[in-house]
Amino acid sequence: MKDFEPVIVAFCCHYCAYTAADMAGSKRIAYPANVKIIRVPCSGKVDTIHIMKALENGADGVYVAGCLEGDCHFKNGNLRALQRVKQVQALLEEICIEPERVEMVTMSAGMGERFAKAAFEITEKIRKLGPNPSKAAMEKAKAA
Amino acid sequence: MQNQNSIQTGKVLVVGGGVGGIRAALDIAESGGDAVLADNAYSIGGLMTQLDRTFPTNNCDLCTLSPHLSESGRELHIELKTMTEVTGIQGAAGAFEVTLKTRPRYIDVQKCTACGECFERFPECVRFTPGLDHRAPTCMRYPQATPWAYSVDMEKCNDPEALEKVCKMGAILPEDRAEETLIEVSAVILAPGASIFDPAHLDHFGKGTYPNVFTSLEYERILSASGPTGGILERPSDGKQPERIAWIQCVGSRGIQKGAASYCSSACCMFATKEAIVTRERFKDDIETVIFYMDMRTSGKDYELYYQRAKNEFGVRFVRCRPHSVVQNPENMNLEISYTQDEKSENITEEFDMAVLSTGFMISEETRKMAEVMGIELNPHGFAETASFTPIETSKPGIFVCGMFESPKDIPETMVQGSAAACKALSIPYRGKPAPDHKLRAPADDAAENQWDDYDEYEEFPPERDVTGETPKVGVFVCDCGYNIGGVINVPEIVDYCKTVAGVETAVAVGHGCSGESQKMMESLIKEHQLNRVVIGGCSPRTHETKFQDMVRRAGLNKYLVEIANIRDQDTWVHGDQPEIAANKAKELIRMAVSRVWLSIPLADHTLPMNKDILVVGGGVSGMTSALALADRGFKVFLAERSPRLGGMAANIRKTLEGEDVRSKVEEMIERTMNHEKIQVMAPAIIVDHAGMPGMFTTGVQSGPQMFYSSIKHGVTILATGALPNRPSEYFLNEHDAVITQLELDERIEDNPESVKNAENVVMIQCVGSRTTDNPNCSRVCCQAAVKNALRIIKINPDARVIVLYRDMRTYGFQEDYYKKAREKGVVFVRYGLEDTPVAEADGDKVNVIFKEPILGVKVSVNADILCLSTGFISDDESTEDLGFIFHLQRTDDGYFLEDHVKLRPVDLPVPGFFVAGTAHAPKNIRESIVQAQAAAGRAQTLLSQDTINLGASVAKVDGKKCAACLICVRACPYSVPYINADGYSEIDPARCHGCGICASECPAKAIQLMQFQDDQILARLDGLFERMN
Amino acid sequence: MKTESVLEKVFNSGQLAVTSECGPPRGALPEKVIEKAKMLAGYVDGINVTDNQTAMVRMSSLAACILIKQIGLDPIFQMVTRDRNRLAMQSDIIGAYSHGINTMLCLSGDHPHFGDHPMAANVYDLDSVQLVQTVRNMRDNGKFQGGDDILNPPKMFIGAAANPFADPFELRVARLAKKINAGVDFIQTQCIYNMAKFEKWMKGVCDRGLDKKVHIMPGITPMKSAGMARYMKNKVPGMDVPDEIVKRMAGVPKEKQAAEGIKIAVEQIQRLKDVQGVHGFHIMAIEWEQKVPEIVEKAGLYPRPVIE
Amino acid sequence: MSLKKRLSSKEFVVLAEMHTPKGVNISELVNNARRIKGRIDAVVIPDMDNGVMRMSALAGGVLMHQQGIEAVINVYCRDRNRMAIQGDILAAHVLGIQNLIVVKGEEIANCDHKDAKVVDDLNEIQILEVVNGLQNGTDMAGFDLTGAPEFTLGCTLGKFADQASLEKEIQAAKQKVDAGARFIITPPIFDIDYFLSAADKIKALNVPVIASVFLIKSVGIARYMAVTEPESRIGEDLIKRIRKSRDRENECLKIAGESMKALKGQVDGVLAVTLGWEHRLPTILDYAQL
Amino acid sequence: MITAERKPMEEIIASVRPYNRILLVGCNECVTVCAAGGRKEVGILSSALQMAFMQEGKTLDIKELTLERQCDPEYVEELVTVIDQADAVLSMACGCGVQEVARRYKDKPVYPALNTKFMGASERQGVWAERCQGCGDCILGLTGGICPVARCSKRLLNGPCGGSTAGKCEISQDVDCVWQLIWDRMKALGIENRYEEVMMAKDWRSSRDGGPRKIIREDLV
Repeated sequence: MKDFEPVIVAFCCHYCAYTAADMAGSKRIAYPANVKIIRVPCSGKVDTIHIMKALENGADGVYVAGCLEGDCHFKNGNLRALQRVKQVQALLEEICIEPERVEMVTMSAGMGERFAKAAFEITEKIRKLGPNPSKAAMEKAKAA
Repeated sequence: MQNQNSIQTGKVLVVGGGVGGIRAALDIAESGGDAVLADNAYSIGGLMTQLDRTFPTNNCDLCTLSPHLSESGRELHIELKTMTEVTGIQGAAGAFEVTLKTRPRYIDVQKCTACGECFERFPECVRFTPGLDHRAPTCMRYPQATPWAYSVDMEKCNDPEALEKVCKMGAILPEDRAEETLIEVSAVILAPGASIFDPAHLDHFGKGTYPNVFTSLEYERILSASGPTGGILERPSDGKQPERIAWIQCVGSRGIQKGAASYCSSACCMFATKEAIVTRERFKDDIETVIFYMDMRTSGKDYELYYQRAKNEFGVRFVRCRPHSVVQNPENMNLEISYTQDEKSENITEEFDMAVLSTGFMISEETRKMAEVMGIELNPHGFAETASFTPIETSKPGIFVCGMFESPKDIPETMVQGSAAACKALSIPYRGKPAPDHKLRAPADDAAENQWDDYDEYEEFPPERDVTGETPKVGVFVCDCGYNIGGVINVPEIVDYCKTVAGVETAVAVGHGCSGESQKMMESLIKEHQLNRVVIGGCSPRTHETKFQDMVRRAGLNKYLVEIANIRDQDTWVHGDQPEIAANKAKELIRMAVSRVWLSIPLADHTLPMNKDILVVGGGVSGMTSALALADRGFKVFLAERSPRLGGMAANIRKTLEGEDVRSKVEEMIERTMNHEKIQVMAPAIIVDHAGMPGMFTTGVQSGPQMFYSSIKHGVTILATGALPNRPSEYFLNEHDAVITQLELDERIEDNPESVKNAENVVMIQCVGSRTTDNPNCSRVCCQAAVKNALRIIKINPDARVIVLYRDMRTYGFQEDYYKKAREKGVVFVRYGLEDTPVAEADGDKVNVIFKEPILGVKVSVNADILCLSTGFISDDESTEDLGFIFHLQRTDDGYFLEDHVKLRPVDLPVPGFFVAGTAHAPKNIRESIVQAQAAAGRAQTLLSQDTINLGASVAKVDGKKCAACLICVRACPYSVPYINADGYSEIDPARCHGCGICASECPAKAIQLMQFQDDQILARLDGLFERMN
Repeated sequence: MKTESVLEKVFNSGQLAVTSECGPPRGALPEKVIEKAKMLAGYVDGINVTDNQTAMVRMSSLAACILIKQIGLDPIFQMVTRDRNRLAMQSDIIGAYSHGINTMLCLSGDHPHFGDHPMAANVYDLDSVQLVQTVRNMRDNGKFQGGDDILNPPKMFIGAAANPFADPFELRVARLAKKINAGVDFIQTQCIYNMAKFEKWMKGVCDRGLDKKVHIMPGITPMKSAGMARYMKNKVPGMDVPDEIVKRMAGVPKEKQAAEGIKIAVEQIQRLKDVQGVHGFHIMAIEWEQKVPEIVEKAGLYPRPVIE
Repeated sequence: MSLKKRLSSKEFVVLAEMHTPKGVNISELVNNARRIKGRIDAVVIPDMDNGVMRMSALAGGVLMHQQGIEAVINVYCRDRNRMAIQGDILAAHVLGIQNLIVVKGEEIANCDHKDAKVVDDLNEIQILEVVNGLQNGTDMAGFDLTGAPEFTLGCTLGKFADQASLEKEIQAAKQKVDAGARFIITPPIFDIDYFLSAADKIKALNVPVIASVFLIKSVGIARYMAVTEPESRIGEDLIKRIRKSRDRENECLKIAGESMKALKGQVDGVLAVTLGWEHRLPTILDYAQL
Repeated sequence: MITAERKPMEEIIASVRPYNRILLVGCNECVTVCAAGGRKEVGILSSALQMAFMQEGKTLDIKELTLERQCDPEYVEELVTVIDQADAVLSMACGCGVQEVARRYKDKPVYPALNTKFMGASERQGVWAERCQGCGDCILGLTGGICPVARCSKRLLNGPCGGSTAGKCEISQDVDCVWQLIWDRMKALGIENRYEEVMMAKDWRSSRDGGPRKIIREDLV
């Protein structure tokens, strides 16, 4: 597992998290390249299916990054996103996949450091968890 | 007549790039005018960018503000001139010739990408203040400076040649020279702001000598995460976190210290309170906070509540006194503050770890010089001279003022004045040389005869090519962005890779994609290869998406057929030390974009025709001011007033504090309003129903003596419904003839001075019915009214004894001068507390007023001929509630309309297309009401300048066939937009959709898609990412 | 006289009646039933035999009643509507009557949720009011619920329960009236601790003249301990135990609490004897049947009248 | 059954007022009328009573007639001389209009054409007499008509604040009845109990009494009327009722409906006056349960 | 509306384990409205199943399809074009839909993915509560429009029982005592005097107890 480099999909809302990611760039704060950002207008736009499909397609981890609580550009989209993340976590548990592979983080537009820190922490966490069991099993099966 | 509507306005020069100037320039630009924004500094932003947080939300509102700032940099109507000052002015309103002098920046702003290379090599001589420079007092959370460019201090540079070579963009210009430009403008707005009082010369406060004494702005920087300590609060003397912090108010204001201004700086009370609250919020009981003050001047909207929260919820201690000195304890470097209080005679000394001086605002020497150049009159304090009914007009026609230069004030008031100044400046017709491109769009009564066609589009776009049915042909253009991208990854290699990605027709490296040449190259490649989809590998879409959208439009493609892969901000900038990883990620990001753009479809921005008529509700001074401002610009205005006559509350006022005759001004205004051909006055009129959206509202009004119903169609609504004079049944008001209100006293002094002349004793009681449980806020105008009437009584009868019983004297700004004058003239001001309120007893035709003399501590009884109660305002609760229901507007707890954003959008209401002015917003005086009314007219014009309303393309669409009418979207939408239509499925009005997509992701039938972010497009990105696995 | 019921006869004689209860064992242990019943012999006018009390499976009420009847005592056959549909209930009633059982109590029964078979289907073909109505119809009209004639209809003296303390309180008198409408002859109430509230209810009952139509027997349950008082107060739905009672129980040493409980019960009976409309007492000494004679004696209700 | 028959057979009459458009777009008028067709006995078309220039009542009445809805049109003195008035009345009959109400027009100072010339050739009584004359086959000048029209003629009762002014208004109304009015329309009624206390005096006129029910649309309107028209007797209770309601609009409709319901059995008919909210008439009628 | 919720994944996984090609069919009526079996839930379940089986090294061939209504034969007929490509059908409809599919495609195993719960109303977003038991003989007119058959834990028609406490049912604080509601409503309507009328024993034949039911509208047949 030494060489395992997780692929992590980050759904970032335009107004806060995506801007924070840009901010990390402006400040040249490095974070793991494992994190692939998909921009959405609001974290509330992230559908349960999007998260599931990301995992099904082979992501080792997925997180939704939205605005700080109470600061959502669209009032409460981030809270809805959180509910959906919880729903996915419960579902993953049912199919024996670690629910920690999915999570919700929040930050404001200026929090480049926080974005980078979250990216680091989540990458590390997923690295420890190892590859997405579905993907790993399939690769093993193919190899065999 | 109608063609005269199209006033030709020239450019407007805005001097000063703080929030006020930016607001003014933006409003001008949004109204279709052109502004030149000149600022002395390297980048715009002014004082506000130095604030960590602002009240009342205690948020850093700069995130909300930042779109404004970058907008002003990008906005085609605004020419930004930094490092520039005004050196001369010729001509008159409508045709000024202004000379501007720009100091050399040594950087070509157009070429500079703020890559930072030069700064890295020559930190001593390169300046950049986007919030990244630890030396700069700029907020960290604000990610962009405008302009987004460096500047160079050439004097500090030893090797200009080497410096020049550092820049791959060739943006460094060692030979840059100061430049003088002559511009022709029709109006000028002065928004130079103010500087902060420097307390260094005040030995008794020790600023500059004691390390632990700060000014309030310095303290703000310390609290800020981007400040000199990185947000760590510690004492410079020993690096310890302070346990006790004191604020000392009125440093440099109210004539307290040597060199201090005599006026009140207006904003410091709230500033200090906010700093104390933020400190308590963050450190809880670890830090004790004490504010030493003379009068707590929290008279703004809901400010009193904030003050109460500071006291009661956050445990900030407020001590009324004048500290006479701050002495440093040499052993522990603590600060001993000594003071005496009214009630107790002994001298008290308290020890603090840190002291913050609430320093006031001053007009700088530079600003005075600028005013001299402009030829405008200044008041004795060096501020621009204005009058109550022309509050932002300087002595020179065509030159307007906003913000601090008019008088000391806080951010919302500055914002209001910025909008008002824009409105006034736009009302000056251009009289200079014919310049057709300076035509301003005006209401089109007769369909405008297409006369603005050439104006609508700055760039002519060719017709869009119809790409439906074509197989997607994707062109990938990869920027190197100088070192930014090209310095990390090998762009040609990336380009070669892109060519191998499925669906890519061609891939090309384009250097700086945002540069003119590259844009042209891409345009021709698109045409040459008949591309129908475009991917740009470059910087963040947040920066240049519009630019690339315009580029594909010029190439004949719909603007939504371009997709940007953020390979700079989110790749090379963060993986600069791992080129290989960065290159891989760049490939992935481009692949994701290609996969996504494959599914892009042409979208049309949603537009609606704009109805340019305006409904103004309320015919007082505010309503008339708004109506006249708009009608003068040629807009049709419906003015609905509830009572049969215009004039509102001001019709009952005789004089302002400054002595201006209110009645004649109001009469003049009524006359003009009634006879204005563009204003239809409806009085009496009552609003009964309302529907529609901004640009096409329909409001039902019943008007005339018969209350006849008619429907008015209008594009925007201005609410100026006013407040009511409060009349609480206290102190025998309405029962005893000797007891009257300030309004009545004002009238009596003017209309029947004899009745006042013989009064020996006049007692005034402040805060009757204000700052109470029932009406918790301050009525703002009573202190000035008391001072005004007291001075007038003394004038009529110099022997009269006038006693004002007050809680805090809130004579903010220049009113302080009158307060001082009243004291000099012998008016007695006696403070009372809530624990010991004055008592009145009827005594024949007089009233005995009994109150406690705080210094002596004894009860005093005065036999008053007149007991005048300062009853102030109370909201017109029933009316605002009624209108709130009809218009779906929010109100504050005390019944005033709630604005969209207390700080940054104080005139806009949360429902788009609605604006508020005057006392319907909060208690204010005539001058402030007029400013806000002008601002409302200005804000309204920003909407009205559009012929159509562009709603963007990112709206939710329902597939009626799939919809199960489950109501989930109806319930989930944060804006209550979806509804189940007559056909039984959900319908989303694109005009009201905000584009968040929450409904789309909640829909259990997957019947809703958010355009631009359709599910398949999002999933396509995943496909692009995982291509190598699947 | 509607029936041969001893209880009815006591009521008719104008004297205060006394009943108590006997929970059948959770197993085939007829001797347990007989043992418990014998403890009460001579002290009560009827012995309630519970029907799967608290939704726990026990020996059937019918069987236990028969056992009691066989030793010459007077059982009150309790029946809940939870477990049987109208066919089963009517057949059991005829069966009971065939064994000389002539007094019954109609209840809806605790929800299975509380018992040992929470997964059981709850039948509730009828509710308690409808059961009262059914039994009355069987007795007075000689008809089954379905309308057919009964050969030798069962002459049952019909009781039902009432809880004066459950919510909504204002409805409680009306609910009693409803049961009276349905044909109930006597009412045994939930354990009474809140005397004032009970009296308020009784006043409502008398104001409407309902005391003339039904015999009301307040339920008396002696507390064994302060713990029991607290439990009853906090855990039992529809129970109203005033704080004073809990305090009083807790105020005496643990070993004396049982005696205090008995004392309270006796005091309560003394107080309620004088309340208009109270025609007797139902003493429910839960798993403490041996104390019933003591309470009856101390309350001055002993000896029981001899009915011809 | 026609309005005339209902009135004569003492059946309860329900009328609704509908204004003609200020302009030529009649779709709203027609649509609103269709919505209540069958639920009311006739539509009352005011002329320019409120002082707002608009399409004439005659045309509005004809439109109603074309929709199969019986119309009552208003006639008054301000804008036309005796020639025009008589001509229009003849036209009305020919075009199928069977009912007229003679009304006093709004003061010209309160009109939207303040500088218009006031005609006032005839007063209310005279108009009633003229109509009677026409019905009898002669015009005002005494010439015989070829064919006489026939109408059910109504008049209005002025606003009254107290018993004294009521007396005065009834005297005035009596003259109108004597001049030929066959039914009378009351001013808007808000305080039904107060109205009923005065109703006997009105009934003494011996013509059917039709009570106006005015739709208050908002707290603002209620407050305005309470302040400016004390004779309307709108009390704080009513204002509070609207204020307290969660759906104020609906509450206003309900109040109007309830008033109509309460008046049934007390008077001979009701007239719903909705001023611009004619599209809400169906809801009001729902609440009125008529 | 009929409400339902997804079965535990374990059960669903076990039911389709023997198959490789699954036709996953949702329904765009009630179960969409109660967010149990519409297109969205179909998508989520499909993804979850896929991942579950991938862990066993197996790729499922899942075809997702959502019918307008799974309880009408005409809509169910739409499956005819794809049914042959599946080894089994996993239905996300209510029990009616599952049976309709089973009836039409006799040789295909059909498995339910949902547990059909009750006929209910949505109390608010995301909360559904039982309102009707379909007893076939509505008594709502007698009980102020609130059903004791569906909403009283003991189905008392002459309630409330003695366990009613502060408006709640004795079985749970989360359950309203329906008789309290009925009583409040009767008072609001001013018909509380009708409470004392004894409601007669119900004729349960019109309910399920009378055997499976059918409605035949002669005029429509």
